[in-house]
Amino acid sequence: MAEERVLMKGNEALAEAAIRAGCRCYFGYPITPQTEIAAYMSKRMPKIEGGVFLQAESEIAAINMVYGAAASGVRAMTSSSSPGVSLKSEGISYIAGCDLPCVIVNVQRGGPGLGGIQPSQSDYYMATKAGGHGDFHLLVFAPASVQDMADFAVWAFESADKYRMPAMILSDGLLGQMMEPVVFPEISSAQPEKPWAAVGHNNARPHNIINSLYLQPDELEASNIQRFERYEVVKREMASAQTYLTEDAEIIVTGYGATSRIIRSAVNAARKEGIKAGMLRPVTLWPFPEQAYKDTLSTAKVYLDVEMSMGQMVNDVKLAIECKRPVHFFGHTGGIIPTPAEVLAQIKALDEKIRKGDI
Amino acid sequence: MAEERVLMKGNEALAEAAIRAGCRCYFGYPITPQTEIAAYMSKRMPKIEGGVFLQAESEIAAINMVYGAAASGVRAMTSSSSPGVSLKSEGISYIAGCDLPCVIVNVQRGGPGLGGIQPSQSDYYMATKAGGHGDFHLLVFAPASVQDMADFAVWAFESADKYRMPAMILSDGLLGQMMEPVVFPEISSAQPEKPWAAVGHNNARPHNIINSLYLQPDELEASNIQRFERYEVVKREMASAQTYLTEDAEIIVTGYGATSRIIRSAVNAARKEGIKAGMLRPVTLWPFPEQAYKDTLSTAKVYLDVEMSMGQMVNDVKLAIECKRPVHFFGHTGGIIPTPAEVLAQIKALDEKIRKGDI
Amino acid sequence: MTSEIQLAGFGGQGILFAGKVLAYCGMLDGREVSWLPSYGPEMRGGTCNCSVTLSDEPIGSPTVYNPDILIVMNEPSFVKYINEVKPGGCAFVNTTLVDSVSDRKDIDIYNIPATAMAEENGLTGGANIVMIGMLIKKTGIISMDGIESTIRKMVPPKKAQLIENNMKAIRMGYDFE
Amino acid sequence: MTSEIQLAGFGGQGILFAGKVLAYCGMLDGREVSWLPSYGPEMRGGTCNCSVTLSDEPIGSPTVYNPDILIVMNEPSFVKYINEVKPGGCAFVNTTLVDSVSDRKDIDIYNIPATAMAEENGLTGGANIVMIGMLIKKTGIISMDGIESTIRKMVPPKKAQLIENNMKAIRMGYDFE
Amino acid sequence: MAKMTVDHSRCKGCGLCVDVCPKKIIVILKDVRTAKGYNPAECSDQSKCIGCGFCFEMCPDCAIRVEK
Amino acid sequence: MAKMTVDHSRCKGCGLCVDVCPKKIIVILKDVRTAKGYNPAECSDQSKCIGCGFCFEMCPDCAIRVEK
Amino acid sequence: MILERPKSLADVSTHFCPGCSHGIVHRLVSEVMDELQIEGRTVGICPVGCAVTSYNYFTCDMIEAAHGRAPAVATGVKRANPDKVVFTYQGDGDLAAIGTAETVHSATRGENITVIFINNTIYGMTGGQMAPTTLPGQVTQTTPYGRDPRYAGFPVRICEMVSTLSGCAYAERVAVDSPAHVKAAKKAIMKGFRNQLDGMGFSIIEILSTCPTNWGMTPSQAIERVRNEMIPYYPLGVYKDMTDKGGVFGDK
Amino acid sequence: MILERPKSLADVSTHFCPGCSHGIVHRLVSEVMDELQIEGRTVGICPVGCAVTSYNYFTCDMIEAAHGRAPAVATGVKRANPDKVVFTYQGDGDLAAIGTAETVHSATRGENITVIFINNTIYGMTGGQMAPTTLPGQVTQTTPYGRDPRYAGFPVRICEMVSTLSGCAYAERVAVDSPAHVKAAKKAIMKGFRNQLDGMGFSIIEILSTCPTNWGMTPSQAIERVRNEMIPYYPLGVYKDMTDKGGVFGDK
Ligand SMILES: Cc1ncc(C[n+]2csc(CCOP(=O)(O)OP(=O)(O)O)c2C)c(N)n1
Ligand SMILES: Cc1ncc(C[n+]2csc(CCOP(=O)(O)OP(=O)(O)O)c2C)c(N)n1
Ligand code: SF4
Ligand code: SF4
Ligand code: SF4
Ligand code: SF4
Ligand code: SF4
Ligand code: SF4
Ligand SMILES: [Mg+2]
Ligand SMILES: [Mg+2]
Repeated sequence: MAEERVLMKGNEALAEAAIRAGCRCYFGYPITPQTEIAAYMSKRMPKIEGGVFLQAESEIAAINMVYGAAASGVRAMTSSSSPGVSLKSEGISYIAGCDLPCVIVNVQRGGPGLGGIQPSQSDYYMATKAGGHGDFHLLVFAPASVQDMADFAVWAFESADKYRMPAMILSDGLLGQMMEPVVFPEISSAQPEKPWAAVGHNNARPHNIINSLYLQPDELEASNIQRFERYEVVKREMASAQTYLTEDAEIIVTGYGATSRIIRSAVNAARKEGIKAGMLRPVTLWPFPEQAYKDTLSTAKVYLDVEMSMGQMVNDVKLAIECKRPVHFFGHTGGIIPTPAEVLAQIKALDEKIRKGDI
Repeated sequence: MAEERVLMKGNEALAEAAIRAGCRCYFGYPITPQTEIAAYMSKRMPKIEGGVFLQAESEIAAINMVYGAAASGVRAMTSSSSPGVSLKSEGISYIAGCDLPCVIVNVQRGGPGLGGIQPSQSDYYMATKAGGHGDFHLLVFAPASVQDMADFAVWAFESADKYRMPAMILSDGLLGQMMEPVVFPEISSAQPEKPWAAVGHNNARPHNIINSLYLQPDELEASNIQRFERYEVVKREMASAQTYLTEDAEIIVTGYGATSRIIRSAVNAARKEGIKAGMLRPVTLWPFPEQAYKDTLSTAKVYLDVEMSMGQMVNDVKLAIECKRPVHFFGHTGGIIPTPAEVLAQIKALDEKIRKGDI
Repeated sequence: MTSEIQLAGFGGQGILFAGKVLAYCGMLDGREVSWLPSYGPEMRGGTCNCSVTLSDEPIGSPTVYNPDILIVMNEPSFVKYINEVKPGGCAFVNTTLVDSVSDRKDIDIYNIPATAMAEENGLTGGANIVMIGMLIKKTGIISMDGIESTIRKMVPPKKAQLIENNMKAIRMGYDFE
Repeated sequence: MTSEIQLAGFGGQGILFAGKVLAYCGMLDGREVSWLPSYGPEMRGGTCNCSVTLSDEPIGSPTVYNPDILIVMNEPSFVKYINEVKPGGCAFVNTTLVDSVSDRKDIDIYNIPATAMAEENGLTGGANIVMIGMLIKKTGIISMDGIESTIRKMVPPKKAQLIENNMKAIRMGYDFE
Repeated sequence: MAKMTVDHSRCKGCGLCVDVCPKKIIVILKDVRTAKGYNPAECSDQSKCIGCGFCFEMCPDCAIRVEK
Repeated sequence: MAKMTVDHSRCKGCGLCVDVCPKKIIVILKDVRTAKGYNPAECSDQSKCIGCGFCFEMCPDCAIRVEK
Repeated sequence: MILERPKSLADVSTHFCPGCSHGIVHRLVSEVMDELQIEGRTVGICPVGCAVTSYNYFTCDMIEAAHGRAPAVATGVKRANPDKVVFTYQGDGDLAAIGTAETVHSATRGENITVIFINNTIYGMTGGQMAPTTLPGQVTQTTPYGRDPRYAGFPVRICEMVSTLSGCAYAERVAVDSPAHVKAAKKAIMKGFRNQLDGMGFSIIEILSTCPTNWGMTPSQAIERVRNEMIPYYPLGVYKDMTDKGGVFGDK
Repeated sequence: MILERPKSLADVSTHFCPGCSHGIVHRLVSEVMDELQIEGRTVGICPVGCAVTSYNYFTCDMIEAAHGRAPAVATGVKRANPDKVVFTYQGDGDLAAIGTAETVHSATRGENITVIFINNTIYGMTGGQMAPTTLPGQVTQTTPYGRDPRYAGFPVRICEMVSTLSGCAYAERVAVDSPAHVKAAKKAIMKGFRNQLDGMGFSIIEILSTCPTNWGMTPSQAIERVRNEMIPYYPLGVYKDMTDKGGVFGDK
């Protein structure tokens, strides 16, 4: 079958790809700028064998419906934007504590509080450090194009099942709202068996229990340790980054998601001016691609981290390179998207410093 | 007035001190191991002029009641434990986004999910990095004794008002449940005026608006930048740490809250064996007392971070010392409290390495 | 080659649709394209704009700051964007709803009373497409053939009348002056 | 000097209260004290224990792992804790509800049928305090004077009968054997 | 004598006043465009206005003033 | 002939069976202590049991078996 | 007699769409504040929804609440300041979906506040998704084939539901589809505020409203829909009135 | 005839306090599963509350839900697996406080599930705080002077409230204070499960229960309290029954 390019919004491409990846239950609650995902699902799911679309009464209900569907072994998804994702924290912690696979989409908008509805990347901490109370992690994928929105939906479902972890797609209003041509991936992989699912034992096996309660501290600790051992495997197998012109780069500009597009434009412009700039874009935010950062140390003199936030990923960059080089930060918040020109100016200033020997 | 020592649970001491600090509204929802706070408030508040105790229908309602009371200029507090604090995330983000002062207590228990009800420190990330969506911070205080529970309640209210920030007291089940003698602090400071409060303008001023919505990105960004400028002041003025035998310490053992008590016992034991160990206890977790860590670099060869978690503060320790020394981690989760003996064993192993020149 | 296009006007004038037509057409031409709308709360009455980029290489930032081509359909948008156009670029102005004029000499300004033309020809709401027609004529960044197949793909076949109307609007703009 | 005390028994036997009496008494003596209960969901029937430390210096870990003094009021707690007592320490055992015996020679074991004694004397639920009485006699870590003022402070004056009963229980334990 | 006036800076031309006027004296001015781009309403014949206030009650933008 | 038996390993001595037995033949054994520390119930006179099952219905621990 | 803008309605233009009922209700609430002379001691709580920026329109002190939490925020304000007048202004998504628990519990607590509830059978602000009150068969962005109760559930009737709660002093459903109904709506709102001044307990006024934009209708058509489709499903009237019994605490 | 443990009740001892009604209701639910032969295709949802570890007692597949969210979790399971039987088992804090929105909305959606609701007027597991259903005057840890509705609100009557919702097929309030009432409770539970098998919509059985521990009563006294104080405030009976109308969707 010839691959067909279709022009779609990121939100819609993600929804369509999720369905192709075998997502059979979508539970959500409207919030800008991700509502197209729900709208798309409401059109498509009723036409699909076993497909469920349900607009929940709240984000909390939605995540707990996902919990139920995932506990019964079905590929399930919810999506929201920043304030709505805050509300899901408890549910996310439960899902992680029960080792359930599912996909949670955060199409980020400006915060804190009600904030605004324009693109933002200020939920990095919430996604990578504290999706809720307790020790746990989410798989966090950061798409940078409409094509990624589609591809990562599939990737997220597959990895979630593989590692029995909730996966988050950390997008933003820019990627959700923009249209680009997208080619839908061929879905090859069959879904894995889920013998642990609570879906009725048919008198054929002992009853399954989905639970995160361990009143005995040693049992709770054991479950945490087991989970973190699994995380070590995930770190080895999943950490992913994209590099662009980094081979000889003195200035590594780093940023994820939509921001990486702006960085790429700026790096191109810098190269035109003879500045050795390169881009390092983390594709998975958890696990954070530390090795990819370390690999750039051989040429890098300085790092520039660009985010649509007050600076959240910047500490992970420092840790990845073990504070061996200065890491500068440049960001915008509130829905203002950094321009390639602004980033270029930052790069030039750093280049100047390098030339002057100040770095 | 002679200072009187009274024997109280940490939870109760905190509640009593909050009342003395002028807390007039308490809104909460029961959850172990912090319910004594609510129980205490339910007894005392009705006896106090203007005192309000209300058991809310949920943690979400409780934090939003606090939001309302704080918006109207009253000192208000809520308390909960880990899962309940997850549910408050959205509300906390709103309170931060509106620059409202209030106090939020998290008497941490084991997670993730329903987890367990024994002491834990696995909400460090949630407290210090992502109390909710968006860019913001909470003042985070880490008591280590029943006396601290009382003192920090006062400190939290006063600093919250001073900086117009929500303050969190990050405690745990051990501190909440244990009894120790406590001397209640003299409350001197009058409460500051709150001309911004929404409490009726009496036709005497333009109407006040408490709000975190800014549909224009530049306005939202301006409000964020303003807030982060304030945060810089807070960092300078508030960062606080306690050191114990660090002057000549080669091994700095660091940990906050209840864990610091265990560390102190272990450090004492280590000193008895001639090992140059010292303790660095961050008292404020945000702002993180980076300078206190830097100050130890002159003697320190290695750091040992001890937490009742899988390791959350450890990265802040690395960043504080700019990765200039190895930072080891030792932790327990799920309600298991590290013993002084275990910590001592870790210290001895590090000392051994130092002696052997491996560090 | 990369063309950065900005479209702007009132909500309800079909700004987003016009942008989508351009992007779709570019895609069918095998090019890289991106389309980025302004978005806001639902309430009516505000302005609306949309960035479209057509390029032969991967597109970085999808936001258009300094368009090669500007399409403005109302007064506020004209005021806001006319000075952002790249020197050497061009602007298409819906003179029915734009009163101001620009004294920029470094860009080509094409005036067309698109709203009036559409209304007079029973194509209410078709002014956006009229302007696309003129853009095709003046810039050639997309072709008449391309636009026809685009519209046939974008509009469901059962709405044949709509296809006809759109093509009529295109031709009106193409043939203007 | 530091005394680490562990108290254990069934929920409902007053373990936490007995621990609180010790801590309170230590505090009135001007010492550093800490009291740490086991806690769990409300449901009845489980075991219950409590760590109390009395010290002349600041108390680090409030959890008692190897007590100097153990008070055990039921069989499961005896089995669980008897071997944790520090060599040279002592254990007070409520023999009404403990059948096992220990062969440890490195600690002093004091047996007392506290539950039976309390019940026989119309002090149902007072076995915990009976055991405190014996502890005072055998260890002297708190004084009879101290305990009396402690109980007078802890029990509200209007419950005079309760004060009396508690003191009676203390003396019963103190005078045992 | 009653008098009904429309503040054009507020009127959004929704027409609800037109619908409810018992005297059918309110019209939408097709040729006028307000700053916000709407065609505003106006009383076409003040002399017929009975000051019933129906238009005022229904106006979502409080653009109408009725004197009686 | 009806027969009521109590599984002492489950009985928590709540006494609800005692209250509802129409024949008043269930007693709490004050001298017996179960492994969990409770005084269990027992039928003091099987011959009077009419197998009504009231005790069974009320037992929160499903410790009772009634045969009829 | 002069009919004109009330003083408590700020002298600014609203962002509401042409013909949207929010504007009418804003005027009514402002008139009531004027007539009761309470603007200076009133605190209003905005929802998240099209009325989110009502803080720009009401001239009393205002607080913007998180989505659905307005009654909890109002509770916080009122408990801390029992002498102040506190009202919430909420849409059907806000009050009857995400805020259900806050609505039910402020009602059952007999919280002495006034709730203005705009039922327009849709999520206006986010572009027309199904609301809890969306009518069966109604097409919305998330019920593209019409709301089928079998999958999307039945509409919630809020007045009927909260009337079962002991703390609810007053629940009335009104509409703003005609001058007469608008006047009745004002009377109900007035009563809701008076109840609060008299310490009666929780008062809620549900107002059947239009959303021409997301209904895809002209303002006139939207008014017709309120009359012909909404009122039959959501009968107007007083669902509960404890005011002559002295309110829910029965001692006034 | 032999009366003995049902098969679907695991052969383990519960952690419930002596005399706690949770145990009785566990038996009833298990008997119903046995009699309908549905254990193998049933998924039960535990609450957070004293029944949190019910997953150890019911032998069907079980899921432990977050506090109050059991109906949402049940919805997820049921929508994904419409052929399975799904029930929730919830306390009054869980269902009527924090879970209010989930309760109301699963009911109004006509979610085809069965809800077992233990009303014991208290938060049992956390040590006896006020529940939404705590009676006026009742002393609890957080109403130390007795619940005063003026400050702590009025009790919520759940059956009365959810009966107003169109998706609610069946709501009955029962008690387990006497053998006769226990039998009636079982009949109600049976009907609640049968309704689900018949696709009737949302069924809820509210069971007036004891918590001797936190009421500070002996088991016998607690039973008396159910009879003398709770039943008068929470009248027993069927509050809604749509089963002869073919359920809430009216086509069965
Ligand atoms: C927690 C959260 N969830 C969702 C949203 C997105 N949101 C904004 S307004 C709205 C619904 C508004 O509908 P309604 O309450 O009916 O008010 P209307 O706009 O119709 O007046 C939603 C879901 C949000 N801002 N916050
Ligand atoms: C989010 C959250 N809030 C609070 C709690 C603490 N909690 C555990 S059980 C419970 C109440 C239980 O009461 P109820 O639902 O009436 O059940 P019962 O124990 O009486 O059977 C609460 C508040 C929790 N675990 N999670
Ligand atoms: S006051 Fe009455 S008659 Fe006069 S214009 Fe208005 S609606 Fe018409
Ligand atoms: S009702 Fe008001 S806004 Fe609408 S047309 Fe009339 S005057 Fe204008
Ligand atoms: S079956 Fe009836 S008569 Fe027999 S013991 Fe039980 S209650 Fe008594
Ligand atoms: S009812 Fe059951 S648990 Fe209670 S005493 Fe009787 S047999 Fe024992
Ligand atoms: S979207 Fe609907 S509810 Fe919102 S302002 Fe417009 S018409 Fe009113
Ligand atoms: S605390 Fe109450 S509800 Fe919980 S098991 Fe004990 S008696 Fe039952
Ligand atoms: Mg609405
Ligand atoms: Mg309960």
